[in-house]
Amino acid sequence: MSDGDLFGALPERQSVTERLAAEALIVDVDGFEGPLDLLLTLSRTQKVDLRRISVLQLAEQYLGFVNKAKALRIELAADYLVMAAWLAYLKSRLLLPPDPTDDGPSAEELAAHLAYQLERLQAMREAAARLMARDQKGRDFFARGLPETVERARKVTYSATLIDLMRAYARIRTKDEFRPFVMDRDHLFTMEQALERMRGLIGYAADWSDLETWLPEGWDTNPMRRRSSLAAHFAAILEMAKRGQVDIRQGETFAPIQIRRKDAG
Amino acid sequence: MSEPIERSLFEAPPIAEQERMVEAILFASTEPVTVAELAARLPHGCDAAEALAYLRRRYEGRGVRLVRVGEAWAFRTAPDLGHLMQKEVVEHRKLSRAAIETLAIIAYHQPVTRAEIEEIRGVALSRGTIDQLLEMEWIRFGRRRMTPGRPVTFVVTETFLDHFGLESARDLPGLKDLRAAGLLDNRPLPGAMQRPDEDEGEAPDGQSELFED
Amino acid sequence: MSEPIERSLFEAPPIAEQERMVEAILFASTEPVTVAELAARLPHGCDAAEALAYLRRRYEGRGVRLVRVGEAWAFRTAPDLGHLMQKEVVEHRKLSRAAIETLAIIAYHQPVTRAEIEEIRGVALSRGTIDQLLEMEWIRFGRRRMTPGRPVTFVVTETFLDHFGLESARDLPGLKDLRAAGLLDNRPLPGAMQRPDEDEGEAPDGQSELFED
Repeated sequence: MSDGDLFGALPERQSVTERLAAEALIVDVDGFEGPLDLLLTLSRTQKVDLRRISVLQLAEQYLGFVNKAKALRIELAADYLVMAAWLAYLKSRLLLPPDPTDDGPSAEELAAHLAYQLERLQAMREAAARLMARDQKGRDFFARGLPETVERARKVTYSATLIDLMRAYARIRTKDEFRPFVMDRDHLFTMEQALERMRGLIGYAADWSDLETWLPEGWDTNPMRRRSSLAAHFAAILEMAKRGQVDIRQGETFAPIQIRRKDAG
Repeated sequence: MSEPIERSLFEAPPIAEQERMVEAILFASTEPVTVAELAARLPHGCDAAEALAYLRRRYEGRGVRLVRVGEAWAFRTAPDLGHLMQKEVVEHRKLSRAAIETLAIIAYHQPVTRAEIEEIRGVALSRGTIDQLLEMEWIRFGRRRMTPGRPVTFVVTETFLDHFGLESARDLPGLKDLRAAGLLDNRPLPGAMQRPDEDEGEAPDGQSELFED
Repeated sequence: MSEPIERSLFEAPPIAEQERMVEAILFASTEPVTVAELAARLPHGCDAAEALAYLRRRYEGRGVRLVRVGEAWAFRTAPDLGHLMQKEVVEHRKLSRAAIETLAIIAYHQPVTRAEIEEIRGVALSRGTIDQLLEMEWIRFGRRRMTPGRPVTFVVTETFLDHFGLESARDLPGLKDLRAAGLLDNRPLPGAMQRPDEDEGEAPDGQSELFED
């Protein structure tokens, strides 16, 4: 692509401050919320109304940015690269004479749409700022601090929010999907395993005995396995205590935890 | 109301403005406010006691009165209007986990039978749970299922939709939406896409109708 | 104030008395109260809307104002006195820039789908953003869009209106200008799936419904 044309020459005329700004952008690439946000920031250097923005120039600014980032070995997220590819395509379409056999949208239409997207994003940013600048409840104006209730005809209402409802449903529908995240399953004893195991063994715990004596074989020497199995068994006996299957006691803080079977009836 | 004579020598606002300030403070405060506290919160040079006196007079005979509670002041509804407050005396409680789960299942799977609810939750349904939801008018009986035993089904009501700000039960977000909103842990990332069977799979009949997208 | 002319033929109390009643009910409640609820609580034959109009006028310029929030009404302190209320200020979780932009997009483009929000921001919505706004009850699920996939939509809530002191979503600042400038259109990329005649016309379903008057 020749740089000799009118648009291509423009970036060359960037002032030093603009160039510094462009470099600052590179360092700050994490600060951008996606390629459109970056394009919007770059477009500001053109110092014109967004409706009169040169999309060609903008495309070149963006491609320049991506190249610099590459030179600095900054890894750009895929969506930045997708945008770069699209802008490179758009740039070539804008520079070449239109192909009469192509019945898709014209390069100008595509450019206009990009300008529209930028304008819309900018407009939403401003709208957001105006919204947040409004007087807000709990900050600028206030509701009644002492709502009154009269002690009469008391009625209990139960409330729940949609979030509660959805969480509940999510919980039910995915309870089988949840699994603890572990790097090394060899050293992990799950509560379910412990519960399963203790259920079978608890019948033998007629008298008080230390929980630690109930850990499975091979799980009481290696510190990591010991910790995991102890935690799992502890959780398991809590669950069993809740169900009334077992009693738990501890003489004092940090003393051994003891368990005993709870006799039915 | 303007009382230029009352203007303080300092830069205190006019008494009418002080009255407005006291009005706002007393209104927003979560407990009765003493004159000393008012004075501390008003701009320098204000006369809290005088502003209070004006304010009290202004509310005489209104639906709300300025009353003294010990050493402090607060707005209270006029005693003769107490009968209007009856609806206000509701005690809010969170629904139990069993109730909310049951409700969610009915909402997502309706019409659904008791046995189906129990199957999905994996535990027996206590009688009180259904009764409670019926009493709240969040669920009602639907059509009987045309299967052996002709069990009754449950569906959600208009009251339910109203409470949860939904226009119809069809607008309840699906699992995919829940995942997208971050309400669901989706460790196997776009799980909905990769393993559709897990999402829609074992859903009973009514569900497919709801989630078929 | 006495308006004997206003006496209803039924046994409704005089309008001045109705005004007192509405005043008491609204004063007692932290949350906005709908006109329908007011009507239900007032004695038979009362005109809640008229009483509200009188009451609103009475509180003009006071330290407390009567404001409309969607279909409901509430007393709120005058915003110019916010500085006196430091004690009452509730610390809000600070919203991220992404959350604020998402909120604005939902407010101005509602009902809007997740894909549309992402299209406008040019970036995928991170998990938790929608979740946070839902949890604050500033947005809720709207009707599903009747397009392939039937995506859920998001709209803002009365809690949102209440928080930002808006009477309705139509009063969003700059809404008219944005619409006139075509910046609220759902305009897809030229040549993308949608047919061009779909861009021109109206806003997506429901949008018209919400904003049309």
